[in-house]
Parts: sequence; C-alpha cells; structure tokens
Amino acid sequence: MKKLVSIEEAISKIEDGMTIMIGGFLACGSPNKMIDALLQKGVKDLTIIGNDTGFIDRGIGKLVVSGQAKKVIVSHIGTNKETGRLMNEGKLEVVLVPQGTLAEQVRAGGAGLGGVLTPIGVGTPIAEGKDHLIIDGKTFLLEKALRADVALIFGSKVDEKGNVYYHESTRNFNPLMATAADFVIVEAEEVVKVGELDPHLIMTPGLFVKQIVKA
Amino acid sequence: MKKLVSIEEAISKIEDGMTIMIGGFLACGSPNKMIDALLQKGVKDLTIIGNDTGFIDRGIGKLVVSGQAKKVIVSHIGTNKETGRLMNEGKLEVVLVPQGTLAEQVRAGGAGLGGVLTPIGVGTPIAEGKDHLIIDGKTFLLEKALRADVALIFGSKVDEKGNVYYHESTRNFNPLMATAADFVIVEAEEVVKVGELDPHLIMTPGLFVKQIVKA
Amino acid sequence: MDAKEIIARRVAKEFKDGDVVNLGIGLPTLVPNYIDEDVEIILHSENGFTGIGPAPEADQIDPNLVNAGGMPVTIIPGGVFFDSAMSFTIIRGGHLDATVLGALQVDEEGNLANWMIPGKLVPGMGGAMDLVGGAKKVIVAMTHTAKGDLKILKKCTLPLTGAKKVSKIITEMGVMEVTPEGLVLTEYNPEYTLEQIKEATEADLIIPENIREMC
Amino acid sequence: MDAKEIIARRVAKEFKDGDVVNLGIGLPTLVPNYIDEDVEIILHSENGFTGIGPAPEADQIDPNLVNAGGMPVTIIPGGVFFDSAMSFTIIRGGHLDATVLGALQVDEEGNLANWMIPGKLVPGMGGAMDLVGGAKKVIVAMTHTAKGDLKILKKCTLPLTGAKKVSKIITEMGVMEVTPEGLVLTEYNPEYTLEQIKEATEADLIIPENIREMC
Repeated sequence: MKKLVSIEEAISKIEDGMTIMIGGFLACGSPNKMIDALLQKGVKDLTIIGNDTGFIDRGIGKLVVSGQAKKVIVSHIGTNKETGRLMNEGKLEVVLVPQGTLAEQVRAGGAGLGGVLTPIGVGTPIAEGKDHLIIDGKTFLLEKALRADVALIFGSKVDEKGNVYYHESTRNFNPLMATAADFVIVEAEEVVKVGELDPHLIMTPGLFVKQIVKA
Repeated sequence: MKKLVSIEEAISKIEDGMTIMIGGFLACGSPNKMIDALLQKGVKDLTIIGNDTGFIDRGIGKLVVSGQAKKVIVSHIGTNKETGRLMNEGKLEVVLVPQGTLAEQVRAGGAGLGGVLTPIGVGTPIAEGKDHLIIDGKTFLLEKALRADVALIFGSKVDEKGNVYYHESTRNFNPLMATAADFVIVEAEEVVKVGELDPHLIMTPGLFVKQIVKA
Repeated sequence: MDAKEIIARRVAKEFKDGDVVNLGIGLPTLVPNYIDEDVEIILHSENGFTGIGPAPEADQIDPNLVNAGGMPVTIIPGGVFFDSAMSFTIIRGGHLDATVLGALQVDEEGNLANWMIPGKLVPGMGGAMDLVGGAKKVIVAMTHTAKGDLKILKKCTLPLTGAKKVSKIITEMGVMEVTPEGLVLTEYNPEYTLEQIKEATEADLIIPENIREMC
Repeated sequence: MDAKEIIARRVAKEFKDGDVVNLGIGLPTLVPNYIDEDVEIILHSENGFTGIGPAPEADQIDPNLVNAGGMPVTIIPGGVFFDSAMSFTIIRGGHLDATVLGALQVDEEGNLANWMIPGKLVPGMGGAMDLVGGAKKVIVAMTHTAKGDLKILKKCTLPLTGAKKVSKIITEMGVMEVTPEGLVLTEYNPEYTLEQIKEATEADLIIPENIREMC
C-alpha cells in the first residue's frame, strides 16, 4: 500500500460540511501546508476540532479568517481576534472546551469509548445541560466522545508505512487525533524509509494513517 | 530528591491489606525482584491488580501460590493453575476483567477520571449488575476507575529522577500503573544518569515515580 | 492436510493488503504461513506491538519480546511498540480489520463463548472480549466439533464472550457466514457431504444455491 | 520592587524540593527567578512536556519547542515530552503539586473566574479549568486590584473557571488563605495598613492574631 501522495490527492478527500480535526497547539505542530491547501481549495462549512484557533495568519486561524469554518470546537480563541469577532457577529459557532477534556474526548473517540467522566467543569457554566454522574460520592460530567471525518496531523518524521514520530512540543493533540477520524492524513516534515525509525520512538502506529503528504 | 533506594527500604512501604498494582504481561515486564521481596517479607491479605496471575513460579503468580493475595483483579488466570484451585476452594477472590477495560480503568484512576464507558462486555456475564448508559443510541458499561496504594513497575532504563524507558514488549501495563497509585516504585534493569535518556523515549515521566530499586 | 491446516489456509484468504489483524493463540497462529505473497497484513499483538515476525531461532530468543501467549517472537521493520492502553485503543476503536479466534461454542446469532466453563475451567477472557467487541470482522476458526461434541449451536449455553459479534465461522468442513437470516454455509469441503456437515452442526444451516467448494 | 516582583518572590516560597508546578502565562512566569537554589521544582508545560528551562538566546530559538503561551523555551536535562492526554493526566490526576494562575475575580469561597467576560472578552479556558480542578494547590497570583476595581470578592460575578478550588491568594498587599471560615489574611505587606488592605478587598478578611509580615 502506497501511502505517500500529493497534497492535491490528499486534499481531494475533504469536502464541504465535513468535520475535521487539525493537530497543533498555537500552530506549533500544525499541518500548515494542508491548511494552505484547504484555503486554496475553498472548501466551506467546516466544523474544525483543534486545541485553539491559532493566529490570524498562522495555524487553524487562517481557516477562521477565510470564513471556511462554520463551527470550531477548541479550548482557546484568545490569540485570534477574528474568532471572537465572527462569534459575536453570529457568523461562527464556537464551542469552548477545557483542554484536558478535549484531549480525552478525542482519545475516547479513537478508543471506542462512549465518553469521558471528568470532574473538570463541575460548578461552572460548561456543566450546564450536561449529565452529571455521581460515582463513589464524587461528581463527574459526562462529556461525549469526539470523532471526525478527516484528521490532518503533522509529523516530524514519518516512514512510508505511516509510522509517525513527533519532535519536541509538536506532539500535543496529533497522536490523539490520528486515532479519532475516518481518514487520517499526516503532513510529514521528513519522510523516511521503513525501518529507519526506532519502533519505540513511533508515537502513532502507521495503521492509523491513510495518506502521507510532504510538508 | 534521592529516589534510588535499597529493596529493603522500598518494600517497607508495603503493608498487610494493601492494594497493589504489579506491571507485566505473563511475567514479561514484571518487577521480579520486588515480587521476591514481597514473598520474603510475607506481607499478606493483598489485593493485586495486574494483567494476569502469571505462572506458579514466575511473575504475580508467586504471590498467589504463597497465599499472600486475598483478591486479584486480572484479565487472565489460565496459565497458573493455583489461581483457579484457590478460587474454587474459596480462598482467593478473583475478579476477571477484559484486558482493555482493565487498562482503561487503571488509566482512568491515574488520569482523575471517574470511570470508563466501554461497549465491551455488553450482553455478557460481566455486564451483570453494572450501570448501562445509552449514549447516542449505543450502549456502554460504566466501569469504575481503579487505583492502588502502591504500584510496582519494571523499567528497562530508569534515570535518577525516575524517568522510565520500557524496552520492547515489557511496556504493557507498566506506564498506566505508574500513574494510578499513591506510591510508585520502579524496579530498574539499568539506572542511568539524568540526561542520558532521549526525552522522547521516556514513557513514564519521573514525577510519577517515588522510589527506584535496582533489579 | 489435517483439519488445522485446512482451516488456517482458508482463513488466510480472508485478508487484503494492509489489513490489521489479531490472531488468537493456537490454531490462528498458523494462518500467516498461508497468506499470499502479495498480501501484506499487519499482525497486532495485544500485549503491545504491531509487526509480529517469525519465531526466533533458539539462540536469538529475546526475553523482552513475547506475544500475547507469552511465546518468544520477533518484530519486523515498520513494527511499533506501545502500551496496553494504545493496544486496546486499536482493538476497541475499530482499527483492527479482523480478529481470528477459537471458540468453545458459537451460535447462529453470532454469539461466541470461549472464556469459561462454569465450575470447570475459568482461564479468563484476557483480550478476547475486546477483540470480539472491537474488531471489524470476527472470524471463528476451529475444528467443527470437539471430540464429537457439537460447538456450532442454535444458542450458546456457556457464558458469552461477545453477543452477536461473529462475522464468519471457518472449520475443516466449511465456511459459515452469520447473517440476519441465520447461518449461511457459503463454502463446503467436498471431503464431507452436506448431510455430514448438517449433522455436525446444531444450528440450522442455510444452504444457498451458489454454494462453492472450500478452497 | 514593583508589585509583580513582590508577588512572584512570595509565590516562590510556596514550593518544596521536587514539587511539580504549572505556572500560568504572565506574572506567574516570573516565579522561577526567585526560587531558592536548594529547591528544585519540575515545571510542567500543558502543551506537552516537563522541565521548562530558561528562554533561549535569539539565535537558539527552536520553533518546535514552545510553552503553553506559544513562546520559545528550552528543556532541561531530565525533561520529558508527551502528548496532550498525558499532559492532562498529570494535571487532572492529582500529580501536580501546585498551579499558579492569574484571576479576573476570586472570592472568599475559593471560586475563581479567569476565562471570560460575557459579551466583552472570551479568550476561552485553555487548560485553566483542568489546572484549577486538578492541582493539589491552586495559588492565585495577581495584583490586588485592577485599575481600582476590586477582584477579591464575596462572590464572583463572572462565569467560574473552578468552584471552591483556590487554596491561596497572593498579591502585593498580602497572602490570603481560603478556609472553611472564609479568607484569612495570614501575611501582609507592611507598606500597606490593614485598613488599606481591607478597603481593597470586597470579601471579608479574617485577621488572625499571629498575622506575619509578608516576606
């Protein structure tokens, strides 16, 4: 199975209205070439799941500025003023989620679990309308699992079978998102031969990855 | 903080009646020196959480044969006939849990989550008496988080701050258990200086580890 | 060819290039010997890696590298080591194309029992419940009867491993698919008559017009 | 010393050797400058590592290594990289000894608001809800008032980040502990009179007999 494809071929998988997970944390470890390709393709009405909406000119934020996102599910929007502006104008739906809850929701989606039972957010506005479970006397919120049609992740070194190594703080949400979408595309900073990566250093097994594009 | 201690000092933390997690999979990646020290100390009425009860002469199984376990929470007992015999004689309580559920329960205990919502086991005897949650039309069992007083784990290379690298298939439950106990002791095949391990190869951050003993 | 070889050879035809497969202990481990050269499958070992290679030579045995049955194995280039949580994320999350397991009993609704005989034998489920519940395709590979006792039943009488999860049953007598209408014998081994196969099967077998010889 | 330095210097005294600490952006990042040389703390960065080191020289900036505020940092020997799930396992699972954060409002019940001003400013909670909910000790470090507006209230009016989670409030005026009886002013800065401090605080302050000067 040949996984390495052109950006054009990979981007052809993404259609209007899809839910897309995009890796990275304030654009560190984000698949920037794929984001640019999405801009160029002009695909719209996207629901984007990511840690944050980055900056107006970097990371996920570009897709907010371009108006291609109809909804974002993120933990933070403070570094991109356009997100707040579009939200206040009613042009963008913003769901804010505690970062650790978001990580677990994505992980649960990838792990076949129904949701997450977390104590985080109890007694705050984000608990409103959500199921509260009392387990052994402690209260937990039920936060549902998240999945996406496509996940766009960024890998520092990727072998031809799709095994991914993430360098330093680029890892963040990438390995979680790689498990939680129907179609996973990794943007590889460097593509290496099978066998070149230490099997202990591979953080995303290639079985999760459908396509590889070069950064 | 000096974490490297003698086995005698580490073992002194373990008392009758405690709940102990022990890493390893059919004794591969088990802390065998610590298990032998527990045998020698003769501490009893233990509740042991592990993947399996190993063999009569290897791994967790030794503590079953010696009669020091009053209860085991494991996924498999078929390789140790003594477990079944003691269970049938009413001398040992055995709680059998699907391996993946056990892994998530331990992880949830370490991650501050209330439990696991898993589809595994629905419609089987293990679902009896457990809460069933229907989420978006699919049925999940609520399996509670697991924690222990002490976790005994095995690491292939451990630095003096307690950062752990697990080699090959010794990893299994070890990194999960390292997060889910009040006191974590790692048995190190090799102790190395701080800085010798690639920070990407460390699978258990040292902050989880209280003490290190040499294997 | 003995019964086991017939079964393993037929199971091997179930896979397409790139499939991720978990093989249970015993008979299923014979399957790789019969897979077409141009079909490359990824073998998953639930104790924590993908890329199971051939058994090592006696002088090459590595105690840190065993399969889920505790037997020494090797890992092929492109293989990946991970912990038990990731291992079962792969299984439970729907990332496993197929699992091949033996059974004590299987029935026409696709129920499977293979983890205990109350009062007699209780090995535990290990990873079997997760495999049966999580794999996209659950293939039961076993001899059609056990010392004359029927194993393919109208309704399992032993405690279930999974409810309505089996996709296909492959024995030395034939191939049966679980369908909403019941068990369909899609292929038969011409060494047996259809009458012999029906007699060896408690479940009703639907014999389609286009039944083929097993190959 | 300006207010920020006074606060950071006092916060630095909260830690003991080996503590695992997460410092919020802004003022809290000044704290490491004031920690005793014989106290070694482990700094946690919620985007995915422990062992935050000093900021790099301009020509040493590594785009793959940033802190949770997106700023270039370094990692010290013994530091560890991990993904967002592990990062919040550390936070939510009770493995973080302390977190130091700023606040828009904090009240005498230990409630904290710092993630949004409805209709005006909605940066999102990022990791703050997890930090407030998960850390063993939640230290609010901030200037006592904001341009004359009181921030230490009887009851927060802004949406909460965490309910009843704050342990201690440290400002340039003093140190307040949250107790079941209310806010206890345990230390005060002698540059201010107790009357001035009370006037700058909407919450009732309990002044114990053994109140000390802030150091």
